[in-house]
Amino acid sequence: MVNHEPGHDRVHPMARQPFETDMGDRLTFDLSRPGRIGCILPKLDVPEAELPQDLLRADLTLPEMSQIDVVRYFTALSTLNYSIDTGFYPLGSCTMKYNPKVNDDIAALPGFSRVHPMQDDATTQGALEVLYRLQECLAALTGMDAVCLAPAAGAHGELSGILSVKAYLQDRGEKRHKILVPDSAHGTNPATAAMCGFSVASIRTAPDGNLDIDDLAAQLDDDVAALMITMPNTLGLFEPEICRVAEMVHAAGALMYGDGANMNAIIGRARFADLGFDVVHMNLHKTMSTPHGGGGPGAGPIGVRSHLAPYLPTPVVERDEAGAFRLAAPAKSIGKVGLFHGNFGVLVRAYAYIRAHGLEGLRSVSENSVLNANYIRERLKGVYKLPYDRSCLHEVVFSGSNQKAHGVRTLDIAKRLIDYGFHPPTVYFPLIVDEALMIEPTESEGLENLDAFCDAMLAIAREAEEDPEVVKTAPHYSPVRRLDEATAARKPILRWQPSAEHAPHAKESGGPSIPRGVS
Amino acid sequence: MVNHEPGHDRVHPMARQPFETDMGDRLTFDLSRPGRIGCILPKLDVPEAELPQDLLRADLTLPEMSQIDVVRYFTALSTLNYSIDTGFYPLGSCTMKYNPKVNDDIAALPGFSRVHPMQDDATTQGALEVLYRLQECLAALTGMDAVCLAPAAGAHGELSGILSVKAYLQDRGEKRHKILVPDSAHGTNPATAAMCGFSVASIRTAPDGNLDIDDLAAQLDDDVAALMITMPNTLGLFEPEICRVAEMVHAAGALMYGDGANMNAIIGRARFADLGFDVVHMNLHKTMSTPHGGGGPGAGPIGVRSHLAPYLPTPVVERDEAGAFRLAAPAKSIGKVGLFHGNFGVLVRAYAYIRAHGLEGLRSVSENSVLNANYIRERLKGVYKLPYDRSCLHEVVFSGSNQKAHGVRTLDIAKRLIDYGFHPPTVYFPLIVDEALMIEPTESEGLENLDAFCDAMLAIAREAEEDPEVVKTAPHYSPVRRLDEATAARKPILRWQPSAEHAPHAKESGGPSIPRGVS
Amino acid sequence: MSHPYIPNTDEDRRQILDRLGLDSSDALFADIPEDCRDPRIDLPPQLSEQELVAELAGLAWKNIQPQRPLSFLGAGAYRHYTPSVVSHIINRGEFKTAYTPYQPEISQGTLQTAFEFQSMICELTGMDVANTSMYDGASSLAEACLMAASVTGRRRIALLSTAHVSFESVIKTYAAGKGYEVDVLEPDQVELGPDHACLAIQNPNFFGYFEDVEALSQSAKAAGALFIVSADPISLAMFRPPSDYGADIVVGEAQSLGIPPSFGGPYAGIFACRQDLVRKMPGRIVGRTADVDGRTAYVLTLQTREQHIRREHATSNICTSQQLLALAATVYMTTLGKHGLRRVAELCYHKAHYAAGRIAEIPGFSLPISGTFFHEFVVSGPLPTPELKASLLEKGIIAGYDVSDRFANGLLVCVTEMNSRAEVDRLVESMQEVVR
Amino acid sequence: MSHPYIPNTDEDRRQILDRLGLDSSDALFADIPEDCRDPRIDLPPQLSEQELVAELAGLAWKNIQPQRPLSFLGAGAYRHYTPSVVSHIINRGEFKTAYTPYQPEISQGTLQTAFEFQSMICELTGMDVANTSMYDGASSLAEACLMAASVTGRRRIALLSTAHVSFESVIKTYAAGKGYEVDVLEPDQVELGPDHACLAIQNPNFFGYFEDVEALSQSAKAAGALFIVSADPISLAMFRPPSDYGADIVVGEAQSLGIPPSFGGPYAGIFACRQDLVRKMPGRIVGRTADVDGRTAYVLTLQTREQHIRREHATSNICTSQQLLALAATVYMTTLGKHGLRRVAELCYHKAHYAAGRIAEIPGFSLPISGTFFHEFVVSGPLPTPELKASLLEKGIIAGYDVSDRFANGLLVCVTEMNSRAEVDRLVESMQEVVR
Ligand SMILES: Cc1ncc(COP(=O)(O)O)c(C=O)c1O
Ligand SMILES: Cc1ncc(COP(=O)(O)O)c(C=O)c1O
Repeated sequence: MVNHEPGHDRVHPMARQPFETDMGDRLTFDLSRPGRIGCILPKLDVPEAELPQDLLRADLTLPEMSQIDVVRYFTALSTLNYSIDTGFYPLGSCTMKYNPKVNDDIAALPGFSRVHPMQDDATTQGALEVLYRLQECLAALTGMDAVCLAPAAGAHGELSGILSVKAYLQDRGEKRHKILVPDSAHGTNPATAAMCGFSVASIRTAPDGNLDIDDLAAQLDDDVAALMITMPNTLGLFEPEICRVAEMVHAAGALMYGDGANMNAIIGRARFADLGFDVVHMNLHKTMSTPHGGGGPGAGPIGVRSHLAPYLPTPVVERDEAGAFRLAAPAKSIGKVGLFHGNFGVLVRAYAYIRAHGLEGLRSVSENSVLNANYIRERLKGVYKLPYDRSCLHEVVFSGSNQKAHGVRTLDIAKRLIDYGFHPPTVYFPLIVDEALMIEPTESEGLENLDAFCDAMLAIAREAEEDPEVVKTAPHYSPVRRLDEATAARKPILRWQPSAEHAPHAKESGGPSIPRGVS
Repeated sequence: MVNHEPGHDRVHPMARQPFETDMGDRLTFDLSRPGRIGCILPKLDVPEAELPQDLLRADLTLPEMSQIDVVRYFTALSTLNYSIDTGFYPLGSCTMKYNPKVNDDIAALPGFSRVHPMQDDATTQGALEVLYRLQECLAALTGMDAVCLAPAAGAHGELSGILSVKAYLQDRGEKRHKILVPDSAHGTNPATAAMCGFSVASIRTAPDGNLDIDDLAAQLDDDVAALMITMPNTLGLFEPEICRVAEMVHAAGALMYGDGANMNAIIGRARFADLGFDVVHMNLHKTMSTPHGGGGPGAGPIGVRSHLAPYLPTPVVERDEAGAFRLAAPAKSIGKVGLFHGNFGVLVRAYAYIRAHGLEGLRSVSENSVLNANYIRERLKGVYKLPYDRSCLHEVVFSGSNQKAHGVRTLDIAKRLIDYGFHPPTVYFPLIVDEALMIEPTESEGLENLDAFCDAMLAIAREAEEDPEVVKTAPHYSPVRRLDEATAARKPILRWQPSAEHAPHAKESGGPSIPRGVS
Repeated sequence: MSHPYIPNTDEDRRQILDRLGLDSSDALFADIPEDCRDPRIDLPPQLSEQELVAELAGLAWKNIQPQRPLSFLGAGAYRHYTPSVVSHIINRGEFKTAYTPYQPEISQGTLQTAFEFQSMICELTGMDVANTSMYDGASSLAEACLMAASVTGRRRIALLSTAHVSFESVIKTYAAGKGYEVDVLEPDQVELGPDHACLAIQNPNFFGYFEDVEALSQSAKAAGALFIVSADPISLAMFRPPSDYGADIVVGEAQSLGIPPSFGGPYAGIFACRQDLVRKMPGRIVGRTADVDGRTAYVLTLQTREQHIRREHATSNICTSQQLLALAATVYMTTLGKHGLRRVAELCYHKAHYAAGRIAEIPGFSLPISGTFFHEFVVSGPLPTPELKASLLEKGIIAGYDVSDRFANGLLVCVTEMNSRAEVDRLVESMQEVVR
Repeated sequence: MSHPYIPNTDEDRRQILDRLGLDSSDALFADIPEDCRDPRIDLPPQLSEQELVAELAGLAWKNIQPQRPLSFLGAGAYRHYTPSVVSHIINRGEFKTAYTPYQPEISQGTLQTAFEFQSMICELTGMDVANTSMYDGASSLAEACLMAASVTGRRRIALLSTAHVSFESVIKTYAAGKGYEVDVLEPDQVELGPDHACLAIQNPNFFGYFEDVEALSQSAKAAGALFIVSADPISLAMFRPPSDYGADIVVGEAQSLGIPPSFGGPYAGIFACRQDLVRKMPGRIVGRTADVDGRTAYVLTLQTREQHIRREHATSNICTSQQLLALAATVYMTTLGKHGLRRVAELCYHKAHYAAGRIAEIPGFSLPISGTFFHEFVVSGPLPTPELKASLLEKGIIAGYDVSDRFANGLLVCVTEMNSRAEVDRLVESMQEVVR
């Protein structure tokens, strides 16, 4: 194994010796010893009822472990994760900002965590008030007339929003089958459109990173239901012609759908409604700092202008004249999108986050996230190719094409960053940028961290020229090294099995150039 | 740097690359940037009062950090610690058993954690009831007539107990100036005796590990106030003649002081009062599993027979006829030993621990802790010298003298265990064992962990013969390696300083053979 | 002073601006049309951390939490005891503040625990494969129906009327996209046609009772439709897994596996199916492989189903799901283990039957459904349900869920291991008092 | 089933016994005299985790917590807002479940944070060196007095009468061991003799007021006695450090640095002194050094003062202290930082003065002490203090600590940043109502 030392004293804090225990080889099922248990259960204090023998299952294979072993197993696994709490995580499009601890405490208050979703409204006024206030805050921040908090993530918000658009158009007797999506869009946008029964047409991005307005004009016909557009876009750029675009779209009888996942860039500075959007979804797990949890939970509320308000998913929270709050179904609601009322525990945190800032604080969020991204842009440009050479908003997208000339791919650069103690940026997305490196520092990092990151990026660029092997075989100091992803997909092993044959030992490093980091 | 791979696939989970960031070199003060802060404070909502300019301080040097940096700094430091949650911690005399998480939750209940110690008893009945019930449980487990929970740790219990003895004897007009302490005793025993104004005389341990009764008889005169004896003793052995010893001591007009720090061995199986003790202290952070916290908090309650009850420290908890609980001062109390009523948060956990077991569960604690220690004894004896070759109770003491023949000291063996992923046992204690290795597995470890530990110990013994250098230069895979302890003591740097000169880089490995692990 | 969540100081900002050659950050926002820039926005004022906690704790206090008063409310979210270790583990920053494990080298914590989750769900459901989680049990079921349509190429979805009240609505919402029809069938009137993609049932059903699964499975198979079962995971510790009776897809709500009610979320959707359907599955899947040094390691796999690669051709648009809750469920299942999980199920079973028996003895009360039930059951009383519920609430009891739309004066009562016998007895006595 | 905290199964135990050549574990306990072995012990029955939480939560509910009702109680334990990060950090198992860092290679987390604590305490107190913690502020003061005796070779301890009510008792308890005399002096009648080892004071004192420290320090120096100051660390963020006025040893209670009241503990004692006294200091001290590779590292040092090495010649018998609480205080000080800590002090100062001013305006109330105060102050009212307190408690207010033994109808009232103006106003109005 190659064991080069980065020319820099930062090494990944999780660096391990190469020959340590194969942690992945021992699952709870393997650690299990018959007769152990991790928690004392109460004794039965009522008479036994007769058991329906024919309905009972014969056996159940689950691990048997003592409490100390449960704690040790999961504690040890946790340390194999890179996380915001352990380092800089500039994963583009994901807004990996600091997750305030106090918000976790608040969500865990028994008065919130123990409230049952099926209780009568009269007994849940506090929880409903939180939701109501959050609706109001999000309406204020987007300029929208109505907000629904039910969607559980960004893509769920997209689904809710596009279905609302569909229902609205259907109600007006319109038959429109197409949704326009810029080629820079996040994968969930076209996927959502398709899931809602629309065909998807792609709009080109112009050489300056803006929407190609001619292409848009050409494709805007009366079969178009909506334009789905991300503001600022996934290149970190704000469409300067957005108002004109909205006019064109509206003139064509279509609606403007805003993907607000990147709202961190403009929070407190521009509102989707003012820009001409009819509907927008937000990613509260991004902009509002709720913990990402290794892939959720999130929350993807949508805000709409008044014409779409009757179609919002059920429930929304209303306040009656007496000041009481209640869950309500909008008049022509598309229906429920989930079992209950959304990811309440996430929504509480988002509300707390907003309150910890106030408007000035939120404007400082967007200011600093944008300053930080531009600082990185300035420090790395030249060495890394900047496909759109203008100032950006919250994130900056580079291309690794300079480095590719030395046989070093963007994936290699990403992996090498791990050795330097950083989480890699999002790579190979947006798709329109060759060898894309999408860097979003967020406002949570101070200048000295940006510098350390830029130093590492520049060091890697030097390595790519002088010692490309060390980059191409990175990471060297991570808990595991490159994986055989090809075999994983070709001969999938998707669950523990009593006689689990281990996957064949990889000999080549894996990893195709698929988008990584755009959840 | 030597970089030998242990002949075994377990390596310390905290193993690090040799050249990573020098974490110790950057303290909060160094990370500080003027103008940062980690928490938003409330605004002043009352008129400003006049400030007494002459009393104000000019400046204060404290770090200025953002919240994310606080979280990252301390999170990163935490991972440099070995802990029960991360592995087997067979530190003799310290009873490093599993610390149940639920007990932390219970102690943090606002109904406990927010109660103020100066509230009137009528408003703290729940807290007082917990203390009262714990007193009762500890009285039942020790057979003592009265218990005081005020002492904050074992040594504090010793102080309280010996001062009670002193007051009792003084009250009876006795002038006794000496306390007898076996040569195997923990350092706090003689230190306590001295602190209470007694001279200390040492009693020899016989070759079989028991008290040398002849030596005791010879020294037992009418100047002796008490015999302080640990049950089972620090060799993990139970004094079979304890009842005779107690008779002799009492016949001489002296009292029997029991150090109950090792109570895990006999809990539910023998009571100090029955064995002839007049006073005993317990270490609840050991026997009752309260978290050790890197060196406290602990709790060191004392139990006494009725003749000593009036002398107990203030307060104890009493119950009146109406069933109400109150803090009270025993009639002839030695006084308070601390600011308030003891380490309440620790005491609550101890009570919860007792309730999670019941008597049968506690007997299973002692049974399994003793079985585990004997299993280790059996597997290692022969290879490691067993100075007292008889079955032990909760811990087993070996001597590293076989290995010393190869130039490998007990300290080296301890350090090498780190490479194998284990916390070292207590070493160089008890003092009467040459090159002592004091191993206390506790009942919290399952058989497979004992085996892994024994395998490592045996592998190290082989290494000591075949490749002593690798042992003598261990650890190789820890966050830092051997320290220059000599310079640390000779030229102490005890605080951060703006222009902190770093300690000279060590060239020799440090570490004298002082007792390690007997807190 | 900087904001505690925003490290840059004025000096840091000045240095950045200097490097950018700017006087102020305003220039960076110049692309925002001027008349849209910096609008007036009314937000409530900033709070200090101390005030924030006080404010939110005040709102929390306004809720009646079902700890005290006693609660017998289930209806899709269940009160089970969560061992303390669960929250201690999921609160570790390394788990909580990581994101989707796209870089497996530094995400083995998330990946390996997700693989554990998949494995445990496969064991519980008896299915071959499971994904790492969906949003919740209802959207999971809806996605299963869409998947069935995609697998079969059919456009009708059949759902039993005895399923959870939300299921019909959510399935209809999801089905509206592609314009699928949704038929809601009574259990004893199931007739499927050649255009039915699936038959979806909940077992035990919304009312706690077991369906005649063999017959239903039969009907689905006969029509060439997929048989989709939504099952509560705690019930599966005790009762036959859906694989036993021919399920093609099994979904469910993981909330009962140690996740607090939390006013409805975050929970986690369970999704498992037959091996041969795996490439049609929505959501993330973790597979086992090895690294270049031969170390066992886990990785997101079969990603060519997913939106970030397949875009409009993806099996679903789902991206962020509910990973942390899947972890909570995994720790829960590990802590209780094989015996503990069954024990919990048995406690629920016996206690619910005890409660049902006692309530049925109260004059005026009866059990309108006969058969075996789990977690909950329906009682019909002599009073309109809202009245009964209100009277019991006055006595400090949340008595259950109103199902009088389906059963005369019907109340759905749930009993778990959290309800002691004394609590059940208090419910019974209170019911007696109310109707006396 | 094994107990969850005891992994060995019956099979494990059988294997162990086999290896030991035993039939049962009884033989291992044979050294216990037979008539003392396995006595009858009455303990309450075992509880499941769920029942345990319910039982203890029930007891917790029996306490009146000073959140609501409002509290103005201080008297040695102070209600300050603890930033959430503090508990998140100290609850990490790696900190919480480690022990004394005797093996520095795998204890740098504890050691480095302890070094931070020492450094911050030195900054706050102005002293040269500090240890890693004592049991609490009172025992810390008592140990300081014993140390003074040891340093000076003298056997009399002088303490001001205005110190905390517990201090006198704890010092006397500790002094009894060696038979030292303790003189309790009024602040204006301090006369020390040649056998006085020290003069110990609290500043601000128990009543919240600042002593005439210059004069007191002078008296101590003149007599050749050490000057020992017990100081609240929050007050030190705003007011002159004791080093400024000649303290030789500074002690204090770290509780106000983010540690919850918790019915009196666990807290942590602060202990700091002059460089030249360091080898007489009790407790653990961490020093900075390097490892064999030259990496900066921390280690327990100057251990030749301690019991595990020096046994009866140790400077104290202290061993386990309060490390985790010292860590809590360290995280607290880091989070608030230089400006935050001062801000907290200022908020307390202004709010207490506002409260004092408002109360003094109520007819019948007055402030019996004049001078500058911090955290708390004494009011004298028109009613016996117990009566006043009881009436206010009925109105949901814990009004303070009864000091009527020192001041006629005296009540010690504490106001911190936790008390909003509205709370203070409510106290004032309630007092008005009570005496009306
Ligand atoms: C621009 C954009 N849109 C949509 C999404 C989808 O959000 P989610 O993952 O919460 O479903 C994301 C995030 O992954 C995104 O970055
Ligand atoms: C036998 C024995 N006695 C006394 C003590 C002192 O206890 P503590 O450290 O709690 O003061 C200890 C622990 O360190 C011990 O092992």
